[in-house]
Amino acid sequence: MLKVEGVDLRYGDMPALWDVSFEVHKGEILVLLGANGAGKSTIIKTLSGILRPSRGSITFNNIRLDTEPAHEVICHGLVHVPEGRRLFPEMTVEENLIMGSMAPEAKKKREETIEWVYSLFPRLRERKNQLANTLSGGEQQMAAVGRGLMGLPKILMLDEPSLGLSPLLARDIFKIIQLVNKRGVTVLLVEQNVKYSLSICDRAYVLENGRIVLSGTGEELARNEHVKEAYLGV
Amino acid sequence: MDPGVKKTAIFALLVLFVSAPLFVKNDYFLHLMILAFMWVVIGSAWNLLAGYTGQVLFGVAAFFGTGAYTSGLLVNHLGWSAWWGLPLGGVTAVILAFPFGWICFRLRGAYFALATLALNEVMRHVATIWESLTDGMAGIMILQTFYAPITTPLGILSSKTPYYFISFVMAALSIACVILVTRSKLGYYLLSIREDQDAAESLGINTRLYKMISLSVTAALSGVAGGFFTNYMGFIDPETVFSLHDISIMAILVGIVGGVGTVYGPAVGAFIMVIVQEMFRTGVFGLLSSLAEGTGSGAIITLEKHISSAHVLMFGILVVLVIRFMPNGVVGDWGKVAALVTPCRRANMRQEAGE
Amino acid sequence: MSFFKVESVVKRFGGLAAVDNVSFEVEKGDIFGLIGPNGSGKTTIFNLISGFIKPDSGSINFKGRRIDGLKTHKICHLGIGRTFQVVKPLKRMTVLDNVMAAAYRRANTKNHARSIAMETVEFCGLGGRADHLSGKLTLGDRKRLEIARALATGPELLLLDETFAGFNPTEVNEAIKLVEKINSSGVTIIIVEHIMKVIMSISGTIHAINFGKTITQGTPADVAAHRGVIEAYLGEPGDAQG
Amino acid sequence: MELLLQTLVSGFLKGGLYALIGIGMTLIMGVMGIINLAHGQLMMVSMYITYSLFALFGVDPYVSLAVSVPAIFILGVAIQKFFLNPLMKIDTILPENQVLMTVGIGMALTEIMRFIFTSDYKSIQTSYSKTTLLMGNISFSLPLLIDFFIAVILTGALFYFLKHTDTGRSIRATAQDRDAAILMGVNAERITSITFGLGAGLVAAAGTMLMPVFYLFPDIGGPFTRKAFVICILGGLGSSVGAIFGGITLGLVEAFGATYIGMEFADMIGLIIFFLVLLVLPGGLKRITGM
Repeated sequence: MLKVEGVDLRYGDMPALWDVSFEVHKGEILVLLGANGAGKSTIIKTLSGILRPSRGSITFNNIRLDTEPAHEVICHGLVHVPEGRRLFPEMTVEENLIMGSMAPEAKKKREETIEWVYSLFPRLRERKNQLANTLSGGEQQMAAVGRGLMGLPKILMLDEPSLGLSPLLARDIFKIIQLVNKRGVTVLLVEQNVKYSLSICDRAYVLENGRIVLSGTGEELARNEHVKEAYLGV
Repeated sequence: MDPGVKKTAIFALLVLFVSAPLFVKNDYFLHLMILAFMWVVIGSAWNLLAGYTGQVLFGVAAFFGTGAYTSGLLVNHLGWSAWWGLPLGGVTAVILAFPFGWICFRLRGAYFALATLALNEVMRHVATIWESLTDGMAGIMILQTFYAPITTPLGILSSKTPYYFISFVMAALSIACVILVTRSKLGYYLLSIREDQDAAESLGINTRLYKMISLSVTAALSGVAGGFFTNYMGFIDPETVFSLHDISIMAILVGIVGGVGTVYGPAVGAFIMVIVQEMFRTGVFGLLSSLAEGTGSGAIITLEKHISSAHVLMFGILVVLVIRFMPNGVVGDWGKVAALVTPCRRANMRQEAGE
Repeated sequence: MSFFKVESVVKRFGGLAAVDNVSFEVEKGDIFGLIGPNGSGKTTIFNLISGFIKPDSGSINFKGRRIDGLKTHKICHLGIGRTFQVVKPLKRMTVLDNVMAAAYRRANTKNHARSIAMETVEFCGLGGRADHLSGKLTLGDRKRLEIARALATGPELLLLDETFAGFNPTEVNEAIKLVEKINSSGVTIIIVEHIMKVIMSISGTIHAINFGKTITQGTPADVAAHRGVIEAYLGEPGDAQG
Repeated sequence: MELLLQTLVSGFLKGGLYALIGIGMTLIMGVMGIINLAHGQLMMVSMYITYSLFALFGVDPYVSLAVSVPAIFILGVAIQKFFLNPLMKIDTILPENQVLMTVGIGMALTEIMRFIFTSDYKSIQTSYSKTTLLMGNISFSLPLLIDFFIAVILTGALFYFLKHTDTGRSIRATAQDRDAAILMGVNAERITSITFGLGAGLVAAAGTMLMPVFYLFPDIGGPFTRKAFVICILGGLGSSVGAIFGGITLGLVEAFGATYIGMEFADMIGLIIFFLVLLVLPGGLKRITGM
């Protein structure tokens, strides 16, 4: 479905990704693992067009994405929920959700999608006229995921959705991710919560220093000694 | 450039500048050189704060004008020689800079720049309104020290020769001052502040103090230049010495045309800008008027009529073009400039890029 | 009197307590680890110590002197150096110039500053790149530069903020050696780290926080076994079926 | 007492126009993060358009709003697109490049106008220019009253646009978090151009509406740029609601200053407020009002 082939990327003169290749299959939950700065977020940013690869290609259903302007990527159904939520702080929850549906296709179905999102997150309906910066951390994350869903994603890319949440809230978010996935949305997840994300994912890739060093199913990686040592601290 | 070649070139230039008045007795040429030297001083001053410390100064005229008025007021109110205005102009400019910097350095980036712009305007208003002190719009007229040709053992020299040497020494000293600063602890600290204020603080650099020092040097140099301006021109008024366009923006242009954050950039920029300014003021040094007379072309006559009043327009367009296409100036973007001028260099550069 | 002491420090941003009543002491010569998940308040603690922000309440003492509320550059002069998690190279300056700007804190002549800087640059393994522009270094070298610069100010206490983030295992091992080398030259170190394994292997004492609050403090083994830490860090696998 | 009320009224009415100028500036500041130092000059150009239409064809100033506002909107879009936007990608020592660029553009606009219209003072004398309405002993200038109402309508329309249309929401979103807006599929470059055009259009409207009661010469742009900035700072940078407060405040302060201190100090007073606000209230009145 989504194919990344031989991607190199530099920040200015500083290389950040080396020869990264991977695939996302339709309907799966795929996890990218790695230490801080290993390049996980960089990959997602490259997919969503904020960063440009210096080499390699990204294709989605046979359409080249790496040459598209960033604001067009979402029109193909690749939706990026950024790290740290990045809600529009001085807009209401509802306005934030509306902002998620700026792509032409999504705009047409705005009314029904917003109802669907409210049914997924009843809490958001309660808070719909509240400014985003007055929400609690968990509510903000719900709003961010909700805003992502407003774009009618074929692939939903989530960057550290459990960041700064208590284990309980994090679990809620993961449940929602699984729920969304069951409704047919492919999920690409970047997480530091290694155990949990490995337990819900179909497949995972491990990144080190801008390179993919390991890949496998969640179970395989959870048993892998290297992963255990490097990321689980066991 | 090879350091040996550079040294020789600088030495040759020094010799050339020092001996020039002995051969060239043309007053107009000397006048342009004097202006250029004065702009070397102002441009270097601006560059120290903006280019080396990263604190962009939109209102250098506040300090320049203060220096100029110090000079004029000393004559008018105390009967001192206007030459006292050089050192004291520097001092009063620093006295102005001190409270200003102390208060306004808490502002960062464009807001600091705007505060300096406002200071520029405030000073102009003060000089205009406070008539009992400054004679307001009427300005201050002083008697110039040198106004007749001077007879020396070397022959009769233009009355501008003393001004020439004084401005030359000022220009040389201000460049020396920048060199000295950049090579010292102060220079390292200023650059650190320019690059990252937080990192600089964490390295034990008192950023506010060093920004103050940088501002003070800038103000002092600009004030001295202002004092010189009064002596040389013999007349100042608020519109001239506190002019946003002709002083503050000109200083920025001198800096960015030459090259921000380079030692010799403002010097190069000063000569370019003075020439460009004069070209407009005089209709390409009278060429247009003679062309108009010769050809009788209506278009050239109209152009000639308007071009002298268009130097501010040209400033505006220059600001736009330089920022857009040569943001690092002639010195900073030397490779780019050279490539434009010489096609074979362009080929070389392409080759290098290919490797 | 302890060498370095943080006492009941609180820092709020708006309604959110970023650091909530945290206290710890560091002995001279120790490597003290500060751990916690992303967003748990580690960097805020560093910013409090180095004077970028001021605590709402509580106190910070260094060698018997209260330092909270002092300006950042004063704190540096008292002997506390720090690195930044998001590296802050002075981009248009060379590696050596970066370090010299720091070395001037304890040098009066240019030559003295240069010799301190050169020595520090070598010590941190950047000798070959002293005249490179710091804006063009690789991430690993930028992190080394951060350390070199902080070291050149001559600190007695060095705060390292996620120095190992983004390194591969080989680089991590080299960096660990560097930290140990710095420590054995007499510098006390507080190290913030996200990767448990690294911090476990070098720290004498570890202080774990989450949501701005202390979870526990103790030896690496104790902390690693602490239930709260495991929860905060790894999250609970929970029922994967949802 | 009457003098006081009279001053209050004239300051308030003028404040309406100032608010329009300030909102224009603040919109640009919000989205681009820069201060547009050519703001007053754009207004000046609009005033010359109005003047020319009146002088050549006898078009009423309020009718020429239909020409001047779109014209300056297009000028604003072009400036943003061709001069400011390309600078974002250039790495230089001076981060204030864009601001400096607007200074250059402002100078160029001023001098081009001087080229065409000379430095002479121009003004428009309409049949209603000097008409005043009396309420008790307080007089209202008719054109200023009309201006005030149009300003209120324009402001209302703008707020509706920002709140209830996708483009308006995109403008606000881009101002609050540019990268996140791009992720939502917002073409930030396009939005930035539109915003610059809108800001320019608003200040153009203010300029056109000032024509019946004000005089015009090329250098009038500079003082108005400064006023626009003072208004924004007073209102809290980037806050449209704040700009209304800022505009009214500046109108009142100027009126009181001129009445009770002296005309020649009016500019000085503006500058002094500028400094005070910059130093004491970096967040502007926003901090006090909480809006």
